[in-house]
Amino acid sequence: MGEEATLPITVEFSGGLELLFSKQKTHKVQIPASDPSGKPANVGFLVGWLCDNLMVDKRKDMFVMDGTVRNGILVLINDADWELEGEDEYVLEKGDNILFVSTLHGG
Amino acid sequence: MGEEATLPITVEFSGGLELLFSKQKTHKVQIPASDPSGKPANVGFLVGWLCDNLMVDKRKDMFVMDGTVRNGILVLINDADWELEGEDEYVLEKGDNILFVSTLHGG
Amino acid sequence: ESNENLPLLLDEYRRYGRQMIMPEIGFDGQLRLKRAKVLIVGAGGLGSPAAAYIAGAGVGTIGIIDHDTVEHSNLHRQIIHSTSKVGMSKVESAITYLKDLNPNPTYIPHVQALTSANALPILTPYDLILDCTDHPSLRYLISDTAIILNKPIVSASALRTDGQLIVLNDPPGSGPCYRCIWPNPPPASTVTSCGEGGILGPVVGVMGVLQALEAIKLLSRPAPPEQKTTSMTIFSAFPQMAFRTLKMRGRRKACVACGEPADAKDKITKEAMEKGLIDHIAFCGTSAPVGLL
Amino acid sequence: ESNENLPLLLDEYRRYGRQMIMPEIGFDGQLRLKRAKVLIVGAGGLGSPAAAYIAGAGVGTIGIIDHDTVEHSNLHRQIIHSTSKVGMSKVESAITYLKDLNPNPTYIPHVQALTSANALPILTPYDLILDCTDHPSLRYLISDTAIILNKPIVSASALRTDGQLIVLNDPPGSGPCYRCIWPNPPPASTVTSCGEGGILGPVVGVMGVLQALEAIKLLSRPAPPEQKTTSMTIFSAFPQMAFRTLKMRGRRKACVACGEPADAKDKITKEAMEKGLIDHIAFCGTSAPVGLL
Ligand SMILES: [Zn+2]
Ligand SMILES: [Zn+2]
Repeated sequence: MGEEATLPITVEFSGGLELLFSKQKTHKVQIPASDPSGKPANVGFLVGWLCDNLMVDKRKDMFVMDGTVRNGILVLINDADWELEGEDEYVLEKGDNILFVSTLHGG
Repeated sequence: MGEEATLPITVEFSGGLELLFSKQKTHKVQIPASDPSGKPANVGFLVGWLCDNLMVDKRKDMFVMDGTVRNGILVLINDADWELEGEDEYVLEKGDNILFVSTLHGG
Repeated sequence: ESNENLPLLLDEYRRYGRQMIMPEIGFDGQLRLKRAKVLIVGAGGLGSPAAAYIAGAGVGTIGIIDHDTVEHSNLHRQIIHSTSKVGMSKVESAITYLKDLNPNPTYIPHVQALTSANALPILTPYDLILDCTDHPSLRYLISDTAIILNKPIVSASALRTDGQLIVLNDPPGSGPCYRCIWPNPPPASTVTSCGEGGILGPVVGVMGVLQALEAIKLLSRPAPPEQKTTSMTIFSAFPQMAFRTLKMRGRRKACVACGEPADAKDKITKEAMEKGLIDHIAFCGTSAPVGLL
Repeated sequence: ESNENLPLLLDEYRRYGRQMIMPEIGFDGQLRLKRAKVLIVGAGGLGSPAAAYIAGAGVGTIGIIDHDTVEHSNLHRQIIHSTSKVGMSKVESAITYLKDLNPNPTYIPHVQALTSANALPILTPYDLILDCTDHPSLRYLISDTAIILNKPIVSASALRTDGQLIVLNDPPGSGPCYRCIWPNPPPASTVTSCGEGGILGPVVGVMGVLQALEAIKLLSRPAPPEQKTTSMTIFSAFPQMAFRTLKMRGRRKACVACGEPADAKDKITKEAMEKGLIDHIAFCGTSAPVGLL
């Protein structure tokens, strides 16, 4: 295998989601710069990659369902709602900050 | 006169100091890249420049005293206490954020 | 009766002087607060501090709805209740406290649960709704009803060491609603209440105080800002206390509540609500008891 | 008497259950809170919510010092007082409220002003000091006394629409003191009180609740963090609510309170304090009446 290009990004979890990821809120990660088909890594790819490479808790359905982030989790790309940025199609750039927020309901 | 090189920075005021600067908390400014003696612009130069160019309220002693920022005002360079960065000797860089905070005492 | 002709009573000048001398409020802002009617849904960890600061600021009419009674386990965070009120309805306990803090506002008790059947008539008289509830089904119910009635919402939530705050439908007709941000409810199995997950008192407290702040800002301003983007404030108490402001989307065109869904039959209308066709509890897929905490 | 052998009373398990189930507090953290002694200096806009959440959380001993009495103009923000307590000492009013919220802690009233003459004996019994005062001279006095006595301080302040919060001398012996951050007081002419400048209730309220949060975190933790940098949280309510975390300097080597000044005679010592040689009011250059608001 040759060298694989990687992309340094920051992934953060909030609202309790960090419990699925070693109880750690901030992760500096190097992800593959392209997905297996050779396309540049986007947020959709990142979500799968996090399940396979960063998730410690095995209850994947607390994070993904039907191939995407489950209902009740907001995805923020550099602190902006991912719906403003193209959702899972957003192509990741070096240094991006991707924040996953589990919606709280208590009061 | 030839062209003068300028430096784009952000200057912010908090804790009531904004009242001296058009009641505006955030100012994007272009300051001269060097002081009159030709040295690169530092925070000490910026303080004087703000008095001459951005201050609307004429009560300068609410902002400077004895040639520097008066007691009770904290200076933050990119959100860090200026004492960690060399105080007024800190040489400004493009895109720097300089925040002046007037200490509050009420409760 | 002569007082009726004065815009503010002498007692009100004394009480509100410290905020009226601020240009952000002023005399006109104080009058707007006095004329305003706020409904606080939930007199628990969020509703307690929110109600205290809203009453203190002189909002003229304050309604409180909650079906619950005061318990010992509430008191580490529900600071307008007290040990001597254990067993009393939270609404009655809250209003007893608020009347002593500030006797000037009109307090309206609603000792009942908010349901799809009563939400429209209960929310109708108010200008602003504070969502201080504890369950997704109530959050969708409040949002749907407020959209039908054209009212803004200050919504907050908290759990364990974290909190969230967002102002919805502000100004009415342009800002996103709860369904724009969260079109589908989370799986019921992922919903944790403060009773199950725990909650630190000052965490929910800070979110409730910030709700009061947003309410006072919204009600005292002369007009809504021309261009307003919606942001969500998230708070985390550990490891270092941290607040973060997130830029949220605007209205969703196809939103079933505030937009035009592809199939017009999906639209949540006043008529559908009145006919009992919108079941928020079933929508959120829970059979667990729904309470205001 | 059998209760004496139990680490927590049954009532305490009921009250604190929602915070004890959180790993950040737990049973051990709750015991540490129960054993802790906190002094709240100032029962005003900051001290009111701070005291409520600290008492609610079950801190075992809570002292409150203030020389002032309750006035109508306090009540929009000093939410543990009330109209029926106008004219009563703030300390008595506060403790009446706190005892009803949670009868378990021991409450210690200090109905007097904190002065250079009494600060050492008053602060000595406590583990942590909350600075909820209203004047620079008191802020220097509290800091100097806490440094001599080796105690941390949770310090907050607020004015108009802004607030500031910093934890000082934490852990004792390593974090900066008030003089490290502000070696010299501001010119007296630039100091504005809440009475003169105005204050929005939830602004000072949010800072007081955050003081309670920092106090509970500090007192319940098993040990101080190994590497701790000092940060200051600043808050602004307008135009958009915004919090910001600033990275502050550590101890100043030549600090006259916590360091080694070039001239050893400048060092603020216990003996100098006891002999009345440190005049904080003169240092801050004001002849105006100094009060705890
Ligand atoms: Zn919508
Ligand atoms: Zn020092």
